Amino acid sequence: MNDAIVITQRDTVFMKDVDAQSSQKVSACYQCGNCTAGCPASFVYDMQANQIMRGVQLGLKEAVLNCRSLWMCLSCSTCSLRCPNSIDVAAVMETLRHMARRQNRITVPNVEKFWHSFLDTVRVCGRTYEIGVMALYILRSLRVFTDLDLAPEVLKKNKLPFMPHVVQNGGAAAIGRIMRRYKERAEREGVRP
Amino acid sequence: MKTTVAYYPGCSAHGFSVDYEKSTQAVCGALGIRLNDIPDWNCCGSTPAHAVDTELSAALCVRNLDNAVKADANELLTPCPSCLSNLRHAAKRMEDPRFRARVDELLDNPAPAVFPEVISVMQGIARRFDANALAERVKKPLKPLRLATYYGCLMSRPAEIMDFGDPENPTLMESMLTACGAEVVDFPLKTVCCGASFGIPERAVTARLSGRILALAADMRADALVVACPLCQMNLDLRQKQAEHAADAIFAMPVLYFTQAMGLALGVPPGRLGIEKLRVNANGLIDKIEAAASGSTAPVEGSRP
Amino acid sequence: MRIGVFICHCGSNIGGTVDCAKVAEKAALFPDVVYATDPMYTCAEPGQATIESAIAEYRLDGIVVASCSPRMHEPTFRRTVERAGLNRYMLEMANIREHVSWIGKDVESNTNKAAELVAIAVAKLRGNTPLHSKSFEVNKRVLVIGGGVAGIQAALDCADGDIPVVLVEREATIGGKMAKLDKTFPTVDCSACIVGPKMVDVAQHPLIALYALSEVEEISGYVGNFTVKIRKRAPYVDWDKCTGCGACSVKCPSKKTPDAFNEFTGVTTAIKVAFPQAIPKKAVITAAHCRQMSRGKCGVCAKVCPTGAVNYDMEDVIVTEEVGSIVAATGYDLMDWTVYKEYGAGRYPDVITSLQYERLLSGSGPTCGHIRRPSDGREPRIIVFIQCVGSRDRSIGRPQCSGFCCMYTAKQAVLTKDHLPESQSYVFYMDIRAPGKMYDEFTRRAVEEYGVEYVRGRVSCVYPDGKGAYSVMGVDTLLGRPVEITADLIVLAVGIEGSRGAGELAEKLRISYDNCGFFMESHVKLKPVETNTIGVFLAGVCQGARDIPASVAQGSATAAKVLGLFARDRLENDPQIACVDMRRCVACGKCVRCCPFGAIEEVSVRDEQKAHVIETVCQGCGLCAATCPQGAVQLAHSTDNQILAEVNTLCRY
Amino acid sequence: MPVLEGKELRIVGFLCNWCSYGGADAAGVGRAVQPTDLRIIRVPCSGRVDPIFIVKALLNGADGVLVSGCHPRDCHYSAGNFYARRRLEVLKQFLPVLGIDEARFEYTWVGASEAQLWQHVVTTFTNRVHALGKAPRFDAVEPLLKIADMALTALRPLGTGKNAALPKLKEAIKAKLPELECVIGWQQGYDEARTVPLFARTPQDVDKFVWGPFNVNNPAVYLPTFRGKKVGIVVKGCDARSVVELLQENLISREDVILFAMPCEGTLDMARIGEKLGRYTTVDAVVCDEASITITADGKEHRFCMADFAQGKCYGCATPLAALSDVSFGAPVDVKPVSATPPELALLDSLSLPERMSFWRGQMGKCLRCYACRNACPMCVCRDYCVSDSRDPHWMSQLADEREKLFFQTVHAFHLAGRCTGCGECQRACPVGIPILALRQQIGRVIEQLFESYKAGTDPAAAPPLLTYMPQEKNIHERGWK
Repeated sequence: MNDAIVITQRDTVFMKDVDAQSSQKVSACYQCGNCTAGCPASFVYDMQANQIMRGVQLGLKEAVLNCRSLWMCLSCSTCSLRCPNSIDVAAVMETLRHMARRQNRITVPNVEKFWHSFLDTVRVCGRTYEIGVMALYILRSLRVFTDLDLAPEVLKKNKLPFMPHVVQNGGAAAIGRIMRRYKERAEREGVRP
Repeated sequence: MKTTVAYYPGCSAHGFSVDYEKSTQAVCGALGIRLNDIPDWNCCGSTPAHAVDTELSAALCVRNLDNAVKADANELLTPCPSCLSNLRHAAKRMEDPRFRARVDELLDNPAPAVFPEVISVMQGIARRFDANALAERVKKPLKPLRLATYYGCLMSRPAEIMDFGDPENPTLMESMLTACGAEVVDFPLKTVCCGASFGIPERAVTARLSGRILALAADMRADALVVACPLCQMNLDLRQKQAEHAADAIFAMPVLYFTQAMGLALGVPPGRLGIEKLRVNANGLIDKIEAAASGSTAPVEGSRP
Repeated sequence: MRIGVFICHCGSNIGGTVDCAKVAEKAALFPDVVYATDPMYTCAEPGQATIESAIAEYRLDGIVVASCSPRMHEPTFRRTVERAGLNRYMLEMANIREHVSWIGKDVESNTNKAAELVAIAVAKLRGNTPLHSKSFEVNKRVLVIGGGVAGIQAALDCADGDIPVVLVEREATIGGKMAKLDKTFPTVDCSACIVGPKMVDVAQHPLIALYALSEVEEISGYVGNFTVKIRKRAPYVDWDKCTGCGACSVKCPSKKTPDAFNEFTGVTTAIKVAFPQAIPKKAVITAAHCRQMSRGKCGVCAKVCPTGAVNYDMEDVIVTEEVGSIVAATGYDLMDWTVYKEYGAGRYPDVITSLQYERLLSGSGPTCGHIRRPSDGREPRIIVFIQCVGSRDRSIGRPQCSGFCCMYTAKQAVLTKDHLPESQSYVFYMDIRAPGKMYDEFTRRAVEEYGVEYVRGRVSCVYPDGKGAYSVMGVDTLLGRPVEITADLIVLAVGIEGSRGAGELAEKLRISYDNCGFFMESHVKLKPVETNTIGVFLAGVCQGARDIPASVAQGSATAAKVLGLFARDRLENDPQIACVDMRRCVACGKCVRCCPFGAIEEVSVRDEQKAHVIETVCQGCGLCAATCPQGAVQLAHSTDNQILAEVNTLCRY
Repeated sequence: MPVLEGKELRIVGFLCNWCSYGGADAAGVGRAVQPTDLRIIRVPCSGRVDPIFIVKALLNGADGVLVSGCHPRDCHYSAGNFYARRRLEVLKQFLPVLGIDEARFEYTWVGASEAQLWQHVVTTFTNRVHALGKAPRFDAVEPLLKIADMALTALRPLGTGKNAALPKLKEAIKAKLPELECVIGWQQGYDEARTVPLFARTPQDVDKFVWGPFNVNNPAVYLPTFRGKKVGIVVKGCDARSVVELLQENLISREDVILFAMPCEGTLDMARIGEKLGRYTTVDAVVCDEASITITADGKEHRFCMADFAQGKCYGCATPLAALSDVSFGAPVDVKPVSATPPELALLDSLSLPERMSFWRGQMGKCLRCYACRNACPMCVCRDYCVSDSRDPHWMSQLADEREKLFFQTVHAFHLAGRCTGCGECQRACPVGIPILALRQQIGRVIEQLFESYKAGTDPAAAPPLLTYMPQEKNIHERGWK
């Protein structure tokens, strides 16, 4: 037997959920592939944008939510811009990524680690602070050699201040509160913050 | 209504793109546009925040908008397209009452009903100085330079949010640089993504995408790429070596902020524009401009290092 | 009145969501209803027989049929009641299919709604009276608007049927788009060689009056008696004198005039004959580019013309023609393809439309049939065809398929291989739509014999690669990978829309058109060449995308309609028209002032001025009835009382 | 017929046969699911839809009415929808004065190919009507009796016309009399405080002419009955506007009428004066000074200052002397017109929609259906063939209920749309003092706003706005349904 997908056993709620959360109508996709054709990141995708759309149409929830592509999307919106059916494909991708995160499906952990490193810096300082992001990211990802080749250049050009610029007047604390409320709410609602 | 401007520099202004910030301040100073920072501004959340959660992203942005409102601003300028995109998206999404309620839950105090209009510094300058007005202020025309403009993917998209002209072919920067005397090439990849924030986690993506842009600029015999985005600039300039490595080619393509190019034309000393902070040396460009301005003919060959 | 009500099940179309028996049961209780039943298919023979026998058996003098839209079967049932001896206008219909059963599934609501619609039909019918038509003379001449292949066919067929034809063509020559094509699919015949003889037939037919370079300015009147004003635009050449010798064009110094006939792929002279096979073969001056007319000095053509035909002071002329019927065959234009910024449409010289490519392929085109790139005149080696540019694209409001692009692209790819054996063509497509005779076989030949590479997917963008070629960023969805082609020439299969000005013409013809400028037929299935304005017919692409054989067939079909209409010497009017109650009329003239048809006149009756409706001119719109305060003008079968009865049936306190 | 309780509301649609009915058919063919409330009445053209059909439906229990026709420029009859657009827009803006929410009525354009648009229109409109809920029943509202505040300031000083050139007028009339059938004006009625119409045919008759603030009637009302005969008429400024409107409508011809224009200083509101005098009093004497009138009735003196007791219309009057005349006895008074809301209308403006309905319920309770309003109206030219008492067409029953009475008033107002000069004779003639002029004023206001400040009866050559159209209306904005 081949490993045919039994499409009668698909998740029929999935497309409705995606439609509702992204405010798009995925059934309008007729598979012209324009999203894939214009996608700058397609070469690192394991499932092309149009295939993801098809997956959503067929209710292939597992395949779609576990794919690497969701995490590699650059959010450049080229797909949305050129979709002949006016589907905001980037919004669908973002929705799927949010869904995947909420269900703890982190297929490309480094990307998420980078985001968290970034947001952690913001949480503490109120603003980003590149050395901090890098340090946290290296700690999280254990990718010590990330951009090490750039270090001499950057330091030479004095582009990276070593001291974080903390937002004055209690702004940093305000951001901390926003992040805390977000985290608490996410935990309350049972989704991955 | 009187326009009261607030300025949102964005975090990178104090980090990687300190040269963008310097040149923006210098150009706006030269044009008499006062940039008052939003008091106590914070990070807009950039890509990571909206990649994680749109409500969180909006909350971070709305706090800035709120502070701008408290400072009586009705126009908000920002140099960074990513910040611009986030702030505009947040303002748009807040029109949905359900979304607004969810965001208000995260904030210290509820968001104001009306937000100031957020536009890019580029639009801010263009609104005050049309091409003729700019041309009148040019001291050192960029005549000898052949420039390729690059907007990146965020500035003009999505069109209904960004309102930055044709999403496929924005032309604002071209008109400004033309006013500054430069020869501007019709650069087809002006809105194609450079790899964005993937420089750190997935550098191969960025190297390849940036490489394509740099290669075409070189093929079109551009003297420099002119950009409006700190992240794009970093990918195209700081990471140009990585791109060259991936493409197995040498581009040696200076990547200027449009404010740096304009600053040169307006006669701002290069030192005040942070030109020295560029990874790919742009001194050759300055020499050409100076030579043209002083009347002598610049060397045609070898202008690019 | 004794009314019979027939509630049609229409199989399960109505019966599925309307309890027809219950509706009939309720209807039986409505005032004056003496008989109600629910046949399965009322329009079918047994159904009609039910009506006929019920009329006899129950001595009915009015019938209500609740079924599909009256726009569908009102004529059918009118004939039915007439056969049974009633006046054909003693019929009313309730639309319980399109307006009830097909738009909702709630049986309770539908049944109630159907019953109410029947109730208002009964209420209206109670105000009906037998009506009788008036007959009027038919002017047996036909106007054909548009001289493309569909219009030519319609004109020739009408003229061959002894009907004088007025053929109006906007361009300087007839032939339409077909005259611009190099070859036709699937036989790869020379297009000009097959349409050319037909054009000559038009020129030579004694019953066809051809107005080229002319447009319809104004249309008034009605079936049988239209009055048409035609603007003959000034060609600045006296066509009675012009022999089409071309001497003017040879000497014209203004050689940079954009060449519209060649789809702007080349330049031409300010005075010229559109193309060698043009009909009429007469010269025309493009005023904007003529040195004499724009700058006041030159006059070369006037000097060299052997017959002295050139006349720079010529002005447009309006001529009036009286006809009894009109055929619209205005064809199409390409949509504004420059909206495709991602393809650099209109920005990159080597990204061209399929119609421009057709001119490059054509021996009479600007390159004499040699395929050369517009940018540098080089022969392209890699040619990319992109399908569905402006078709099936909802994001720009063009959801429809343009119908023939798949086929002409295959043809163009085949011809490309013929012209340039070393070349390679790629076709980006979404689906290949080839449902005609020998069509699919033709596309297969393109692939198998001519090596055309079909890539399934759309193209995201095209940009110059800086080295003189173009990068085409596409996708092969069958592979699931993006693909990139470095191409020399890109041909866009640009979608079509109703020709420029179609909307304005539709308004003059009082017919509907859709948002792409295509005219609306009377019924999409059953009346594809008729329109809602009686006496106006549609031929060719002006109604929607179709290829040459279908356009020709439709041209002939309209001719059959015209000949059928003209088979009678007199036509009968629709008697559902306005009528003035002389007693009530105070001759204030409000109705006279409003009537769009000039169908009301003031007459003197016993020394008093009164309004009077000219029965054969009135079209029955009822504007006068809504205007007259004293209710002196009433529209038969839409009287105030009938509409009030309908309102009162629905709205009871 | 009853609606399905709790499920549907009563929504009536008038659809033109060619475009919108076809669009609804196309929606059906496309199985475009729609709410089931709408009941479609097929009409040949949206131009056939007399706005009064819609009022009829709304007053008789419809919760919503939708009219749909061909897109402008796309009419099967070329121009029907252009007229419909003007008339229906006037109706839409008129409805609130009756206390009916204008959102309950909509008109739109849907083409025969626009199935989706039709589905959208039906769904949106039905949802809108459901959001508004069941329409309030006119019979169920509590009557509300309120009186407009008539404390007004006149645009010019009002007076008694004591020094008017009455002898000169008589001379002029006598000079013209031989060529005229008669000259219409005023003479003293049964006492000095009342005037009645005078149809002067002889020089002796002419001597009976009176001039003063008691000349309240509008003599233009008699002109159409003399159609075809040459007559003279003495006019106040307001009367002349009625004459002009009659000329505009071709109901009289200019060569058949000689206008004698007298400068009016204001006329008295006899209803309020009657209240002061009391019922069944006998007027003994009337004495005028320049600004007031002193009436002695049953031995008691009453002084009425013109500034306080003029007719409502006189306060806002900017044309005391006829603009159009053949013989004029005064110089035009320079009064700057001010667009002030008349008091009757201002009262209604101040009420909420439910209150307005209550207001009319209360007022119509007083109506006797005597038709004095109609008979006094100079623009009511149907005479014996008024739709109020005809069976063919049978617009209204003789049932004496408030709804039917209000319906008559609405019909009257609509028959006057774009024609009413605001002379106020209807209201003045009303024996029970119903402020019915407000309905005409509302239409007048709407028409002024929509059609370039159009005022009926000012230009004999102007086309009445509802009898013409512009392909692109400046002030009517098509409602976007897309």
